[in-house]
This record gives sequence, C-alpha cells and structure tokens, in this order.
Amino acid sequence: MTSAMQDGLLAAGAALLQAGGLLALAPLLKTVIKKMKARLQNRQGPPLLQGYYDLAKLLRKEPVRSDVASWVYVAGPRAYFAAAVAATTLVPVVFAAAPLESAGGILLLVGALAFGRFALATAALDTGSPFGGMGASRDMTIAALAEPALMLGLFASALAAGSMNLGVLVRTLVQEGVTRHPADILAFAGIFMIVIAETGRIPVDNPATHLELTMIHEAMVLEYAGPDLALVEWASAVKELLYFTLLVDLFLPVGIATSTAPAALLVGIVAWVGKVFVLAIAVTIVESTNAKLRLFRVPELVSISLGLAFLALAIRFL
Amino acid sequence: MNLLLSTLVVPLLTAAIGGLGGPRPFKDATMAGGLALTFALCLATAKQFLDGGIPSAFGDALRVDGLSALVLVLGGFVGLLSGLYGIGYLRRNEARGLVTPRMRREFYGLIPAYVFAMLLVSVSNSLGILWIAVELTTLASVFLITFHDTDTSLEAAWKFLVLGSLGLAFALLGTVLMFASGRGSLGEGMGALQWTRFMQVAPELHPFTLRLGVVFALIGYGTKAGLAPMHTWKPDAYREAPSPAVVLMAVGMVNGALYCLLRIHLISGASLGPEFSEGLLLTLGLLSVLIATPFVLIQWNVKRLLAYSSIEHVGIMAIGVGLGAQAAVFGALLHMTYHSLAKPVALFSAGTLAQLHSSSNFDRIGQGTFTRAPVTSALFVLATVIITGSPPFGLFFSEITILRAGFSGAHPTATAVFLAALIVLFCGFAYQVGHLVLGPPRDPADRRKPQPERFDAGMATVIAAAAIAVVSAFYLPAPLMALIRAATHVVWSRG
Amino acid sequence: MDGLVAVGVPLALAIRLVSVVATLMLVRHARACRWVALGASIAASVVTAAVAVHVIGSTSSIDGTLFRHAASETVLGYSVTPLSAWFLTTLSLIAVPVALYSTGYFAHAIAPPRMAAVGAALNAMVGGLEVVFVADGVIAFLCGWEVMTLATAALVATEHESRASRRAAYLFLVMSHVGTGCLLAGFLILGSVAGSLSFAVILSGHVVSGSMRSGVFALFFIGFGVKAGLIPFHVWLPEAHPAAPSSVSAFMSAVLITAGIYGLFKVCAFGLGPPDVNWALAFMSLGTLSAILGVLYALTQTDIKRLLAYSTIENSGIMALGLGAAMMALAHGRHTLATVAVAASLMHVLNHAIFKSLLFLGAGSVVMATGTRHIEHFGGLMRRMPWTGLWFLIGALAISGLPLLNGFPSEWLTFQALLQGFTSTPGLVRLNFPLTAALLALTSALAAACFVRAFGISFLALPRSPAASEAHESPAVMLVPLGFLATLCVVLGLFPGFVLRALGGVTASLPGLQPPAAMMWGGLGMSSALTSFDHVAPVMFGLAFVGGLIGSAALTGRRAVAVRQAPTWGCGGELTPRSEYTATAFSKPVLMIFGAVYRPTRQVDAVAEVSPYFVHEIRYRAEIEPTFERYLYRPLLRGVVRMAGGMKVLQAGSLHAYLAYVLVLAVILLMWLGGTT
Amino acid sequence: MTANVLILSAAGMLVSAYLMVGQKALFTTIRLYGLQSLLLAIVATTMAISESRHELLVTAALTVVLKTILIPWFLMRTVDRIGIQREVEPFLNVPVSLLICLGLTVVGYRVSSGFEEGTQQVTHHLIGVALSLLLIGMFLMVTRKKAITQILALLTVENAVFLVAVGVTTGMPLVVEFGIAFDVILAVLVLGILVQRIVGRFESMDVSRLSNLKG
Repeated sequence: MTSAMQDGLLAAGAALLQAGGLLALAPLLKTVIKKMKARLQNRQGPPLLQGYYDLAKLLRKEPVRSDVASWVYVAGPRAYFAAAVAATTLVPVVFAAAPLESAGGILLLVGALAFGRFALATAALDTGSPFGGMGASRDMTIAALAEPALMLGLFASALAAGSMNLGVLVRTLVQEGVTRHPADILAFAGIFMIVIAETGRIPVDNPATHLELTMIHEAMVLEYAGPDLALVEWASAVKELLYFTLLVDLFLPVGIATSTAPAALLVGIVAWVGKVFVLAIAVTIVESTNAKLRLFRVPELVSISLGLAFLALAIRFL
Repeated sequence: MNLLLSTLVVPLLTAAIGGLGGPRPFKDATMAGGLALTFALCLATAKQFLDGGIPSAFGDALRVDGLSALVLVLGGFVGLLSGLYGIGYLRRNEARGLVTPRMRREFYGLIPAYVFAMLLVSVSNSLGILWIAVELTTLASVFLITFHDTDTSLEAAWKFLVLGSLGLAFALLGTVLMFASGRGSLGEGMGALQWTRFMQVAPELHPFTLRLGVVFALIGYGTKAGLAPMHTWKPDAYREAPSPAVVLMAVGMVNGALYCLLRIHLISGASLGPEFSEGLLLTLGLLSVLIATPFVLIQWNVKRLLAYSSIEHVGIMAIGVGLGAQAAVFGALLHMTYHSLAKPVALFSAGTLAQLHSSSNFDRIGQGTFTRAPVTSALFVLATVIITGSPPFGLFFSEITILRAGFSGAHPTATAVFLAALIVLFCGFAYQVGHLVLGPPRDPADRRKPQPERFDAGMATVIAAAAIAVVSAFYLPAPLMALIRAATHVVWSRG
Repeated sequence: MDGLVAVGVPLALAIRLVSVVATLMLVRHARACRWVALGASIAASVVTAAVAVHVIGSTSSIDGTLFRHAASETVLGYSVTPLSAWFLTTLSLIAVPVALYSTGYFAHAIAPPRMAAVGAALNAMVGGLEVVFVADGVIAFLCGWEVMTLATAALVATEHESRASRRAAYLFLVMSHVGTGCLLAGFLILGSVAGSLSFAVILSGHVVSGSMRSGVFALFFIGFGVKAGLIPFHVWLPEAHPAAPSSVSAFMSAVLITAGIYGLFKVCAFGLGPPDVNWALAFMSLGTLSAILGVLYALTQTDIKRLLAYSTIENSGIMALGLGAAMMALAHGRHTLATVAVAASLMHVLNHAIFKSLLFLGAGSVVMATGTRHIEHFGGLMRRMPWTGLWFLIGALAISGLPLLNGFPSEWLTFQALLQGFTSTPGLVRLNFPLTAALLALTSALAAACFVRAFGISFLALPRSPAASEAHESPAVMLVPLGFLATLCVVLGLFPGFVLRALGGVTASLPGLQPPAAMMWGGLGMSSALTSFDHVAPVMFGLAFVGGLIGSAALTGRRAVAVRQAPTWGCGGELTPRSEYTATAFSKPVLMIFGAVYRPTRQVDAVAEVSPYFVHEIRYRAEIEPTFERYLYRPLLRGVVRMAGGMKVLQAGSLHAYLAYVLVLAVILLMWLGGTT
Repeated sequence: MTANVLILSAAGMLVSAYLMVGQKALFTTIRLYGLQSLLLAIVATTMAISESRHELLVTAALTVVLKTILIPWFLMRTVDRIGIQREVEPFLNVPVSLLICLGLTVVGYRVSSGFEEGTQQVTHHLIGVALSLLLIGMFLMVTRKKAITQILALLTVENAVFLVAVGVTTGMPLVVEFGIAFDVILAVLVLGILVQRIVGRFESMDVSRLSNLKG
C-alpha cells in the first residue's frame, strides 16, 4: 500500500468526516439563530432540534413536481447540494488543513458555491411559475454584485498570508501568529456583509417571509416540495455554516488544531463551535436590529463592502 | 515592310474598312481580326525590342524603347478587348433597334482609329508627332462620346472638346517652349523635336524656358490624363461614351497621356534635375486621389464611379513617379500594367449592367442585380475588389510597392495621406457596389423591364479578361516583367 | 507523418483553394457544392491540425515558401511558430465540428443557388485565417487578412435581402478596412525603417524606439483591436456575427476574433520590444472595459445570437486583459508572472473557442427549429430538443466560468496572474490589478446570470410561442459536433493541466518568458508559478462533487415512492406562457442597477378605449442607449458625408468653372515660376 | 525698325484681345480675331525677312489663309445659320473683366522677364504679349457663355502659342507645322459641328445651360 494511496484514502476519509460533520451541524445553526431571534423578540422560539424535524419530515414526504418541468428541475437541488457538500471539503474547520486542500483554494470555493447557485437558479426557471423566475433573477443579480466584493475581501486577507489556499493560509496565520492589522477589521466587515447577503438574511433577504414582493431565495424554491426541498434547505444551511467557518478561519484562527493529538482536536472543536456561535449571535443582532432593504438598495450595501475590501488592500500594501 | 509601321497601318486599314460599311458579319470579322493582328504585331514589336533591337521608323521620329514597348503592348491588348466586347455590345443594342447605320459606321470606324492614334502616341519619339497623335485621340473620342447622340452626350462632348483643346494648346505651347529652350543646341530639321535629341543636349537647354515649357506641357498632357484639377471632363465623358470606347479612354488615353508626361518629366529631369517635375507630379497626383475620394462616396452613376476610379489611378501613377524612388517608379509602371489589365473588366461588366437596365444611373438600375444578372454582377464585384487594390490581387502589390517606397522615401506624410485616401476610397466603393449588387431585386417602376443576361461575345470577353486579371496578380509572363523593368530603366536612369 | 508536416500548410491551403474553385464551378449543384466545400474544409483542417500539433510538440517552428510573387519581387513565405501553432490548433479544433454541423445545417438554412458562394466563401475565410496565423511577412499576412475579411463580409451578406445584414456586412467591411489601414501604415513604417517586410526582421523588437515606437503601437493596437472586437472598436461585431449563417457565426465568434488577439500577441506585446507600462495599462483598461460592458450588453439582449456576440466581446476582453497583465509584468521585468498571464490568455483563447462555438451551434439548431432568434419566443425546448438542450447547458455552465468545466481554469489562471501581479509590482500601478480582478469577478458572475437567463428562458418551462411548441430535435449530424464540443468542455475543464503542459512550449518560445516547472502541478491540476501560492485540481473537486451527488441520491432516492406530477401554481389562474417570467423581466434588476451604463429609455402607453379607467391594453417599450454608436461613430459618419456633399460644388456641371480651375492653376504656377527666377 | 514692327504688331494682338473682352457683338469679335491673326502673320513675315528664316513665310501664309480667311468665314457662316448675333450677358461685367485682364497681363510680363536675353528686348515683349494673350484667352473662355465666343477664345490661345513659336523658336520642323495647322482646322471644324448640333438641340448657343451632368 503506497504512501500516495494512503494519503488519498486519508484525505477521502477526512473529507467524508468533515462533510458529514458540517451536514450534521448545519440545521442546528439555523435553528439556533431562529431561537435567539425569537428570544430577542420575547418569543419562545422553536425547539433546538426543529431543523432536524423539518428535514426529516420533508425527506419522508411524497415528492411533488410540476408537470411542466424537465429533468433540470430535478437535477437542480441535487447539484446545489452536491456543490455545497463538495465545498465543505475545501475549508479547514477544526484542524489546520482542509481535507481536499490539494484540490484548490479560495477561487475554487467561490466557484463551487457559484456552481450551486447557477444550478438552483436554472432549476427555478423550469416550473414556469413567475416566482421562480423572479427569485432566480434577483438571486443572480445580488450574487453578481456580491461576488467581486467577496473575492476582494478574501484577496485582502489571503494576500496578507501570501497564499490563496485556505489550508496553507490558516497554517501560516496560526504558526507565524500574524500580527493583526487594521486592514483585517475592514476586510472582516466587508466579508461579513457579503455573508449576510449571500445567506439571504435581513437586511438583504428575509428567510422567514413568503411575501412575493420581498422574497428572493424563498421565491426560487417556492415550487419545491418534499425531498427536493429538503436538499435545498439543507444545502443552504451548510452554505451558511461554511461561510461562518470561512470567516473564523481567516480572522480568528486561534485554537484551531495543528496536530492530530486528541487534545488539540478537542480544543479545535470547542474553539470552532464557540467562534461560530459568536458569529451566530452577531448575525442575530444584525437581523433583529435592521429592517429589510428594498432590492435596489442592496447594491449600495454591497458597494460599501466592496469599498471596505479595497481599502483593506490599499492600507495594507501601500 | 517595317514591323513598327505595319503595327500602325493595320489598325488604320481596319478603321478605313470599318468606316466604309458592308454586311455586319464581315465588319465583325475585320474588326476582330484587324485588332487581333494589331495586338500580335504589338507583341512582335515588343519582342523585337526585347531581342535588343530598337524598332524605329521615319528616321527615329517613331522609336520604341522600353517605355514605348510597354505602353504599346498594353494599348494593343485593350484595343483587342474593346473590339471584341464592342461587337457583342453593338449586337445587344441592335437587338433592341437602337443602332442606326451611321452609328454602325462610326463605331466600326472610330474604335480602330482610336486604337491607331493610341498606338501612335506610344511609339512617337518626336514631341511634335506625339502632340498630333494625342490630338487625334481627342478628335476620335469626341465622336465616340456623342455616339448615342443624346442631350447629355452633346454636353459631355462639348466639355470634353473645349477642355481637351485647351489642354492641347497648353501642350503645344509647352512643346514650343521646350523646343525654344534648345535653340542652337537642338539644331534644325525633323530630328530637332525628338526626345532622344533633347536627352542628348539636355545640359545645354535654357533652364527657365524649359521650366516654363515643362509646366505648360504637364498641364496640357495632364488634362488628357485626367489629373486634378483638369479632370473635370472625365466623369461626363465616361458616362456618355459606349463602354468599349470608355475602355479605350480609361486605359489607352490614360497610358498614352502618362507616356507623354513621363517623356516631359525625363527631359526636365535630365536638364533641371528630377525634383522640379517630380514635385509637380506628386502634387497633382495627390490632389487627384484626394479629389476622387468624396465623389466616390456620393456617386449616383456607375460609369461616373469608374471615371473617378480612373482619376484615382492616374493620381496613383503620378504619385509613384513623383516620389522619386526607383521602387516607386517600378511600382507606378507595375500599377499601369495591372490597371490596364483590371480596369476593362470593371468597365465592361458595369457597361453590361447599364445596358441590361438601359441606364447607368444607380436609381435606374435599382438594386439586387446579383439576383438578376448573377454572372455579370459577380464579375463586377470581383473587378471592384481588384481595382480598389485589395490583396491578393495585382493592384495591391503595385500600390504597396509605391507606399513602401513612399514611407521610406522623402515624403512619408504625403504617403500617409495617400494611404488614408485609399482606405476611404475602398469604403466608398464597397458602399456603392454593395447597394447596386445586393438586396432584393427592385425593378424601377418607370422603366421597361430589364433584359435578362445572356451569354454572348461580350460576356465571353469579360470572363476572359477577368481570368487574365486574376491570374496576372500571381503570374506575370517573364517578357512582360522584362518590359516593365526596361520601362523602369528608361524612366529611372533616363536611358 | 513528417512528410505531411513538412508540406502541411501549403497542402491545406491548396485543398481549400481547389475546393473554392470547384465549388464555384459546381454552382448549379447545391448538394455537390455543400459536400465538396465542407469535405475539403474538414480535410484541410485535419492536415493543419497535424502540423500545428507537431509544432507544439516539438516546439520548433516549421518554415517554408507559399509562392514567389515575381511582380512585386516578394516571396510569400510561412512560418509555423509555436504561437501560430496554438492558434492553428484552436482553428482546426473548431473548424472540423463546424463543417460537420454545416453539412446538416446548410441543407436547411442556405438557399441552393447560394450554396456555391457560401461554400467558397467559407473555405476562403478559413484559408485566409490560416495564412494570417502562419504568414512570415507583411505581404502574405495582409493577403490572408484581406481574403479573410472579404470572405467574411460575403458570408455576413448571405441573407442580403435583409437590410440588416447588408448594413452589418458594410459596417464590418468599413471597420475592418480602417483597421487594415492602421496595420498597413504600422507595418510599412517598421518596414521602411528596417528595410525589410519579413516579420523576423521588423518584429525583432528593436526597429523603432521612443515616441515613434508608441505611435506604431497605437496603430497596431487599433488595427488588431478592431478585429478582436475590443470596445470601443466593437460596433461591427454584434451586427455582423448574428447576420451570418449560424455555423459561420460560430466560427467567427470562436476563431475569427482570435486573429486580432493573435496580432496583439505577435506584434503589440512581443513584436515591438519590452512593453511600455502605458501600453499594458491600455490593454488592461480596454480589456476590462470590453469584458464588463460586453457582458452587461449581453445580459439585456433578447436576440440569442446578438447575446452570444456580445459575450464574445466580453471574452475577447478577458483575453486582452490577461495579455495586458503579462505586458505589465514584462514592463517590470517579472518574467514568470508574465508567463502565467500569457498562459492564462492563450488558454482562454482555446477554451472560449470551444464553448462559444458550442453555444452558437446550439443556438443555430434552436433558431432553425423555431424559425426565430427572439428568446421570448423559445421556451420549453428542453423537452422537444433534449440533446441540444443538454449540450447548450454544458456550454452555458462553461462560459460562466464554473468549476468542472473549461471556462474555470482559464479564468482561474487569469486571477492568479492578477493577484501575483499585485504582490510583485511596485508603486500605485499595482492597485490596478485587484481592481481588474474584482471587475473580472463581477464579469464572470454577470456572465453566469446572463446564461442562466439565456438557457432557462429558452429551454425551460412552457413554450412561449407556437413555433417553439412545434420545434423538433435537429438531425444527428448536427448533434454529434455539439456533443464533441461539450465533451471537450468537460475534459479540458477536469484536466487543465494537460493544456497548460502544451502551453509550456508555446510560452517558452516567446521572448522574455520563462515557464516555471511548477506550473504543471501534478499534471492533472494547475498551479500558479509558486505552488504554495495557489493550485487547483478540478478533477479532485469533481470527485467530491460526485460524492455529494451520491449523498443526495442516498438521502432522497431510497424509497420507491411514485413522484406526483402536479400543475404549477399559476397564482390562482391557469399557468400560461404569458404568465411566465420573461427574459426582459429577468434582466430588469441589472438594467436598473447599472442604469448609468445602459441609460435605458422606457415608454409605457396605456391604451384605453372607453374611459381612461378601463385600460384596454398596455404597450411597453424599453431600449438601452447604444452609447458608442450614438456618440462616437454616427457623428463621425455624418461629418464625412457632409464633407463629401460639400465637395459636390466642385463638379457642379459648369464648364466655365472647370476652365477656371485650369486658369487658376496656370496663373499659380506662372507666378511661382516668376518667383523662382 | 523690325523690332518696332514686331513689338507694335504684338501689342496690336494684345489690344485686339482686350477689345474682344470688351466686345459683345459676335461678328465684331470674329473680325477682331481675324485682325489678330493678320497681325500674327505680320510678325511671322517680319521675322522671316529680318532673320532670313524663310520657312516662317510658310507659317505666315498658313496663318493668313486659315486664320484670317477660312476660320472667320466658317464661323460667320455658322453664326448666320444659327442667327444669333449677340453675346448674352457674360459672368463678369466689362470693367471687372478688363481689370482682371490687366492683372493677367502683369503676370504674363513678369514671367517673360525670366528670358534674360539681354540684347534683344523683342523676345521679352513677344513672350510677355504671348503669355498675356494666352491668359486673356483663357479668361474669355471662362467668362463667356456663347459657344462661338468660347471657340474664338480658344483660337486666341492658339494664336498666343503661335506667337511664341514664331517669336522665340527657329520655327518648328515643317511637317510638324503642317500637322499642327491641320489639327487646328480639324478642331475648329469639329467644334463648329458640335455647336450646330448643340444649337439644333437646345435652340441656344448658351453653353452655360449645359450643366445637367453634376457630381
């Protein structure tokens, strides 16, 4: 058994483990945020496991599909799901290396998420329902605006570490304990706003509403039911968790495991959960303290984050 | 009998016979045969020259050197072409009862007569005979212009004749002054006016008188060549004259007049140094190209369009000579050759289109001729592509030779302007020809139905000419190249 | 094999020439014309491909003589350098499927009387392009260039009954000739200084210097920019490409524009000596401008072929900005970086050619099946033309630069070049790189939006017109080329390393470039010059993706429950095509957000018959402003025409005026002479 | 003596040209042309005698026969046949025309001063007159609307050329001389024929109306 094969198997195992882990935890994150929002509004909020109940119910339901739709409609959610799952293997979570970091770095990650979006938006057009088209149109537009901002933000922090590969990047950050720089704050703010936009949260989108004039993501998936819908919901949850992880990797890598020693891994897990929870709180606060923006105010938000990211680059390298 | 003389006598006889009248097949035969024979004799004369001989007659009053030989051969060629096309052309008109016996006599008489005058120009060594021969072409073309005897043809003929005679008066004055500049040195008698004599005594010529003479001669022969600003008769004449005659003017007269200009240029160069006449030629040439440009853009008649193209090409040749570089001179003569090969195709196909629609005005022809007369239209498009100097056809090579010499020579700015004008000219032609040939066929309401295109002597000639024009771009027969080189030698190193 | 390679180029050209003549001879037999022309095209392309591949493999160029032109004492020679070989490979890779597709397509789309002309023009165009790529001197280059231009113009005018295509052909001719004029001037200036017209001499890099060098650069930049369709020289492209028969449009968009890119490479970037920073800036800014505006315009088109044409402008912009990054790097002496950028640009040439021809051919099938080019009249074609739909979808994914397909690797490399450019160039100019990168990201995201729209509206949901509901799948001979190209998209998308490996030799052959060994990372994937900086192995990601698919299947597909088909909720009413989301509506948000670019004008009139409160019908008309046409070209044209009109008075028919000209000339000359004494 | 004769007759030619400019009646203009040609003949003969260049006598004879008799007769006949006697209003009125002609004369003389053949002033004057005559002739062609007048103007130019020929050259070779004379006749004949056809068609000799061919 050659070492190459061993490495391969190891990577595959790690990938499975990480993907599984994130898949398992993603629904929880959504519910936690819901619950915290509810609490801030003095409501009881759903039980913590609500996310799992929903998915289980959806998966058990009978699949209903539009008689207009073609196979694209079926393929969409699966591609979306697969892209999200595959993306999870590119990001270091508890251990300072991504399982498939040899597959690619930031650019591939962004590409993977774009792939998922493309698949879902295309599928949304397949039912002929005006909502699908509306959602697809709005989602693609916002994404188109968000992508450059996100990339610039990522570049800003990646160039600091001199690598576009998340594994390498995190390791450099941890090992050299890079001294923090005001630019990081700007970059963080920039990316955070994009994450808000990309995960369809207030003030860009409202995951809770089904009011046709305002909804974006929900409009896209309005026609989906049963297992198909489950895949979409689950994948979006994973995507959100992924973004949070990305943020903590780039700006707060403290505590991430650098060795496979159980203790280190344990610390890593705890640290990661903690940091994600903090981010969740931040998101909750943003969601509860802001009103949803009109669609055509979103570009302003995005341009702000673009400006922040560019500023970050500028002040760091000039 | 002297080969050179017979070269001149044959077309004269043909003209005489053609002018007399007689059954048409016979006339066709004589014209075709006579002009074919003429061409053959031209080739023979050129051959004689290439073999080292200097064909001459009347004690060097007629003399064939490299330049003459080239112009002679080209003249014989277009003479033959226009004769052959002319037969088909006249027949097509007769089929529609447009031809009176007078017209027939004029036609069969004047075409060969014109060829004779044209050839005489190209071989005359005495400036006096040169002048007379040019005058003959003028008189011949007047009647060819009035051939269709319409109001406009009279107008065109009048303008042509008045401008032409004025030009000839200038040319005569120029000749006289040049002769005067050499009083004493040139001597007396027949030989006195001979170009060869001038070249011998060039250093002794009286500079100012000569300069004055050269200026007048350039204006005079420039009028015949159609250099701006003496070009104004050209569009009218080309529109009115029947296409076979137009070809004789557009190639024969142009080459002939250029021949005269070159002779004058050489004398002045030998005596005053080249800059003087080069400057004049370059200026007039550039002016011609620039003048032609806007009129192509706004043109309303296909034959006038081609008239402006010929103004442009004369300008190009003048520029080539005026740039004062051996390469440019070679380019100019190459241009003359390729132009003589390509222009007939354009004029003939345009002429056929005009004939089919019984008018040469764009609004009369309508558009979409491609669907109506595919072969002719295709030939016309091909010809336009060639005469606008697009690669990979002949005129491109000559033009780029001139341009190249120009950029590396003393006048890069003038060359740049020239190049820009060429581009605009192409666009103009593309626009006009596109409108004529493409689009849904639209029959002009107020005209009799256009004729269908038929395969006859005329079309056969055009196709053959087109084939020659295309092939010549890639392969010029060695003797022809030798002639061009010899001509270049004459013009560049004055010998 | 070597024998073939030695004579390959003349052989291929000879085949094309013969077929042109033969086609014109066979004018009366359309079917024969079709087979002769397309068969010859395929054969010639195969030969060319053999030569090109050999040269890329051996990285040593093949030279030879096409023919000796006695008249102008010039020898037209060819020289297949690795660079030419790269473009030749692209050409033949596209020419074969295009020809194959055409065998089926022309039979339906071209009127028999025109078959000869179209066939001949097609071969002339491709042959001319081949000459352009292999020419070793100015004369040969210009000959090829012009033959290509004229043939293309003829093809654009195939449907010359329609005013639009006549206009397009004319616009194309004029723009090209202005470009050609610039090239001619540039070449002749170089030639006059160097005293030769062979590329080996005049493109050696140290012929001219100083301001003259920049002037020549400007001439070439415009000349080639026109062909490459860079904004603002692009106006002909969106008119001409849609007007031609679809398979020809495919070739034009995929390969013909690369003639301009080739020129920019050969002359502007590597022919005039070490590039100037300002040149690089010109490249990067115009490239970015073309990319962003191209995709923005594409996004709002409702004519599928125009949409694709605009996206061609976008991609040619991406190639240009890659090259610009390379020049910037060379200007700062960063050779490895320049190599990465050049590789990115060249790789995009190949990739774009593949997916763009795929998309155009797919669009061609759709247009043939529905008889319209208007996206709003398609819809629901996925069910009627499943294979075409599948191939088109793959093309759409590829052109959106998504991983697993071949659009991704070249954009990835471009990003690498831009980011490293940022880290490895000094001074303020470096900020140019992340800006470009951000705009490139915006471009590819918008492209994704654009092609979600193009594919979704055309192929999905209900048919939007009777024509669409009666569409039929196109014959196999047209599907096979599509399949071939789609497969290439996937293969090159998964294994870009091999393309990069082939590019190694090409880049090495260019002056001042050193391909770093690290670039072919693992053979499967790619890596930027410094492995630690970034690398990518799409195939590994592909495995992960497949894993994800399996996972999703495991989650959903375990129980054999019958899927229930239900009608889409039509908001209470019955779902009709009219209630579907339209393409116009889809692009509306972008239109409003980038209103500054589009300057849209919209007009809504409510037609009420009885009283204004009972509106009978509402007419909505919206158009975006053609900025460049309106503010740059139309005034120019008007000026020229007015000038020409003004000159009329010179030839107003008065003999007296004519005589006056002569008199004036005579007097002037006489006074001048009097002065000289 | 001879010099005076030469200069006087040359001057006379110039004067006749000026009179032509001022003149509107066609017959008078034709007669003026005849007179001008006669003076030219005188110049030629004087030259022939003084410099004993006898071939110039031939020129003189030709001139007299052709230009003072034949051509005027032919033109008058044409005018008779057409029956139009007066010139229509020219483009420029007489005073302005005369002023311009003065300018042209100055130009002609200025150029002729280039012949620094110091000893004989004659040549200088002859050339000066000839060039002025040439320019004035052209000016007439430009301003006059009648076909006949244009022909006359053209012939004036022709005269100027011959004046130069006899004045400064040792005479052209005879053959050429004859050829040229012959051509002049032909030209005039053709012009005359055209004029008649034009008049026959347009009922007018006003060639300024011939302006249908534009662009």
